Amino acid sequence: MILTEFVDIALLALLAITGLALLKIRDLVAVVMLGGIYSLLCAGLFLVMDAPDVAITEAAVGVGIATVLLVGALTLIEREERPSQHSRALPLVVVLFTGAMLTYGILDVPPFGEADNPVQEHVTPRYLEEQEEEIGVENVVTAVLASYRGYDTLGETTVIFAAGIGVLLLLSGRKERRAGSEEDAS
Amino acid sequence: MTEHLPVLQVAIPMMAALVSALIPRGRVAWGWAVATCWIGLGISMLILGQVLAGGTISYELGGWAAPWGIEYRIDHVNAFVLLIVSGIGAVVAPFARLSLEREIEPSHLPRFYAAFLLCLSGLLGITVTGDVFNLFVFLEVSSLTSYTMVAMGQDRRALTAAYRYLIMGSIGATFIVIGVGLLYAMTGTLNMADLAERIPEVASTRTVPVAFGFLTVGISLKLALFPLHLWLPNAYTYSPSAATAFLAATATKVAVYVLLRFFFTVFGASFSFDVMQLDYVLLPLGLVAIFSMSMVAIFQENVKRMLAYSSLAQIGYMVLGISFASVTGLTAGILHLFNHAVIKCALFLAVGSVFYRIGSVRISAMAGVGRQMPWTMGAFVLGGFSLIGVPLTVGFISKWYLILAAIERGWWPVAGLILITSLMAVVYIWRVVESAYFQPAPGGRESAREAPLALLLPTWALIIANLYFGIDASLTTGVAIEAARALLGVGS
Amino acid sequence: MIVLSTLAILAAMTMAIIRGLRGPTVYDRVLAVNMFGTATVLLIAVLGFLTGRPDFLDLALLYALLSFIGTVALLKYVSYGDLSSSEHPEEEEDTWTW
Amino acid sequence: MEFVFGYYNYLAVVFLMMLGFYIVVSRGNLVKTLVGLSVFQTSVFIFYISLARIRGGTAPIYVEGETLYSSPLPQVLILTAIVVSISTTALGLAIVVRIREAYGTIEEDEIDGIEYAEEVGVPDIRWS
Amino acid sequence: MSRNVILRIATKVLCPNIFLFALYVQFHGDYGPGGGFQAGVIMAAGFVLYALVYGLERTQGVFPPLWGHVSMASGAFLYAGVGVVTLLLGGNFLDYNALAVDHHDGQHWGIFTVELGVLLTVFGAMISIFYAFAGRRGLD
Repeated sequence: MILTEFVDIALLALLAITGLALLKIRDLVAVVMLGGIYSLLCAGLFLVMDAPDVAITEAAVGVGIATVLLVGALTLIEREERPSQHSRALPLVVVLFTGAMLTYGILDVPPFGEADNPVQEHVTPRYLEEQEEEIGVENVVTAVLASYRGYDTLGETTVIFAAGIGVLLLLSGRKERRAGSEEDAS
Repeated sequence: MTEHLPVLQVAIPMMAALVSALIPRGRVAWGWAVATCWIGLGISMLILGQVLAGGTISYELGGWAAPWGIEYRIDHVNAFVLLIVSGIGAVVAPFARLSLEREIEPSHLPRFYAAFLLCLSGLLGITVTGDVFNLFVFLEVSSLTSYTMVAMGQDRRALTAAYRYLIMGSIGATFIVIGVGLLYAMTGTLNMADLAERIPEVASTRTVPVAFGFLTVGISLKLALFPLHLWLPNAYTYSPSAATAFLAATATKVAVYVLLRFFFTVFGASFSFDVMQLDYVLLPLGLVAIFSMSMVAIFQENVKRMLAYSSLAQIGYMVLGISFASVTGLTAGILHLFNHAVIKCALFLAVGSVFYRIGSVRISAMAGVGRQMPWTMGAFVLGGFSLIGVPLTVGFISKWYLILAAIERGWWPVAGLILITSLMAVVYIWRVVESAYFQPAPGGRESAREAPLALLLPTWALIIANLYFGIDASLTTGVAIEAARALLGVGS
Repeated sequence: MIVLSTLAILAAMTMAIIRGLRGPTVYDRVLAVNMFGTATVLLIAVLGFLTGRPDFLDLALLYALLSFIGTVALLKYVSYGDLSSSEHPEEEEDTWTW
Repeated sequence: MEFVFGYYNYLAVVFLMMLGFYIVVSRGNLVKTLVGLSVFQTSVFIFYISLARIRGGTAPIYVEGETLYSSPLPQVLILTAIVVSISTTALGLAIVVRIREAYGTIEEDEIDGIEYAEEVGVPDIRWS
Repeated sequence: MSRNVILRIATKVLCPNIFLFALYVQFHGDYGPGGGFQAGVIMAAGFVLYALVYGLERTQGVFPPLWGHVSMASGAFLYAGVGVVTLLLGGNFLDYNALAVDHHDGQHWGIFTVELGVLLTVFGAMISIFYAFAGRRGLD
């Protein structure tokens, strides 16, 4: 199975390249396109890591919705990012520190892919072994999603609803209002 | 049906929000929201009664036992926070109608009430849950709706405030997810009680302290703890009055609760304070927050912004209480959770009433308001007393316990500092009082009248609560002491 | 054989990304994204056999059906500046039936 | 070598996390910030999915002749997190569109400048 | 875009297939990857494609915005409603075992219904969000 590992590493490398490009490129149209590529790469990676459900979700979101939403927003704003006068030093320090902390912490996480990790040994076995008896669907992810942790999914559905409500509140009505015509309330 | 109360507490506002979004008329949606909030308040009272009588309640969602399914677990701490959140919701909702009709387009009202109810549901969901990932999900429900409510303010700066809030809030949430992921990698579980059992086995690894750090930073972002508070002042200043009052009184309080839950239940007091030396981080941060934010509040021209900075200072008091890690200190922190919610909500409602009448909340514009709106400003003054910590108000009770806790640890200077910062509160409240009572009303505003009864009643209900719990504090302190004992694992 | 095709597809993906990065025109990038999508469909198909679970071809199907929506949206934005218009409504034939 | 084999995934996650986080905190363009936020969140998704993976195992969908499955739980969590992420992006974009209409720009520097100009003459301490 | 004959015809061919695929993803979720969320997104993407090619107005004629709002709310309501029904039948919230005598049947009905709820909400929300962005007036 060394080939899966190789594909895995290759996809991660491509992700890193695309991510760096996202940082550098100023044309927002190109950013949107690279964002699409980024999402495709992630979906491929998830598939390689045996998570087809996540892959299909990332793919559907990435190619079906996220790109279209970003383009939809671009029609209402400028497409070029202007160079920022922000100081780069503080963000860089914060990010490097966070990264260093995470690296430090991650070194004691059990190695990738071992069968005796706590993740595989504690709660998971019941899902994989008892699910057939307790719920009886082929796809264990569906069983966990809709039954064992069905309440999380209710919350997730509510999050989408909340986003829908929010976007409608922000963008519906008052379409005729022009830039700068808003009066200061205070 | 009583055994299902924990889930009904969250599900009823959630389902009511879904219906509210489809109601065509704002008034009807408002009535619906008020009814929902009052039912929620009733449920949380029943839950508190159950917890006081029978101890911790556990509710298995979907009928799946704890580490496999999601569990709702309610002890004294969250029962108390539930009461705070739903109580504030029940007071703000009646206030909202007139205030929002003035500040928001009529066609948006039903959806705004839907967002409000969802936010309430999300905050309640965070409070009752015993599962760390479920906590994240409901955190996002409440966060997304808060961003929306903030963005609905009239001023265009409300939009940038909401955007900044969204970015900071999402970073905070992602940090929380990273922390949860690290814990999950080490223990294989997401249930808080189960985590608490399994963390000691792996506490000596490098991962658990890092997870602790990520969770602390993430929650502190949501909490607006001192260096991570940049999103808060503008968000509170420019959002609609009712939303400000609700968020100021609940959102940060729930974040404080989450902090308590992680520090004391999940990681355990001994890990948090003995291994991680948390007190040496929280104590200075709390003190700096109290001092610098009170100082900034003094120089504010906009009363809402002044109160927002004062909130940041009050968060400092809560964090200070937590940093003592003693029963008295925690009692002070938890009491202040309740007391500050009551105080700040009352103050923001009073300011909202002033805005309703005169259309501005600048100190200079409030000149002469004291004589034109005696009841509203009377409420503001009483609320201000409470904020300062005058005896016979709730503000006094929490400061009293805070000073007791400081003395208990032998930190006399800290006790002195707490007294000094109260004087700073006197200064900024005085600036408003001075303008409202001792300056003539500007021309063209002679006709400003007292705020309508629908706005006065909720405000005064909170002021009366301020005085009542300031005189007879046995109920709140009793619960707070029980809660502190439960968190520290000291038998009661 | 599968190894070889995997490598070839990965190489194609890399080249598509490079074109996507360098541009210079929007159309270069659109083509790159499209080609990248195609390469991903192929990669998924190959991986299906590699991991012994060909039933995940659903994902490839999804790409094949949807990947072109983003492209259409982008091109419409680039040439018309919005997403909602239907140009020349008078020419529109009204024969749409479900 | 064994170390690299066991941790390359996590280290890549850390790199992507830093990259996304850096885009969020250093870029002034509001849309770019949102894109950075989603890169940041995606890195966390990869972390969780890496945790679920088991070498030589297969996806947690029953199939004959397989006994070793990856853990379904992190995958479920990430499904939820992806939904949350796209919801946040949608809401953020809506706010950005409104900001563009109200201020005429989506560059943070310029917005700060406009807001500062509005407040000049008012004794106000700027903290952002 | 009426000059783009290929695009218009391709859309006519693709749209029904996209909807069919969405239904497949929805109902095949028990056996393979997929479920309500993915199906909702795919279905919404079908309408997005139609709107891109044939214009927003015509799409809103086929699927009015109000339907999206109703679908968005009713899906989540259906989901939570299953929870309430299980409460009334004597189980805990979302305990599908209470829905039928045989717990396998109960779980199947429960999962089927909640996935349907997710589909409705996601579809409605995505359509509404797209309409909101595409329907807003652009730059001056």
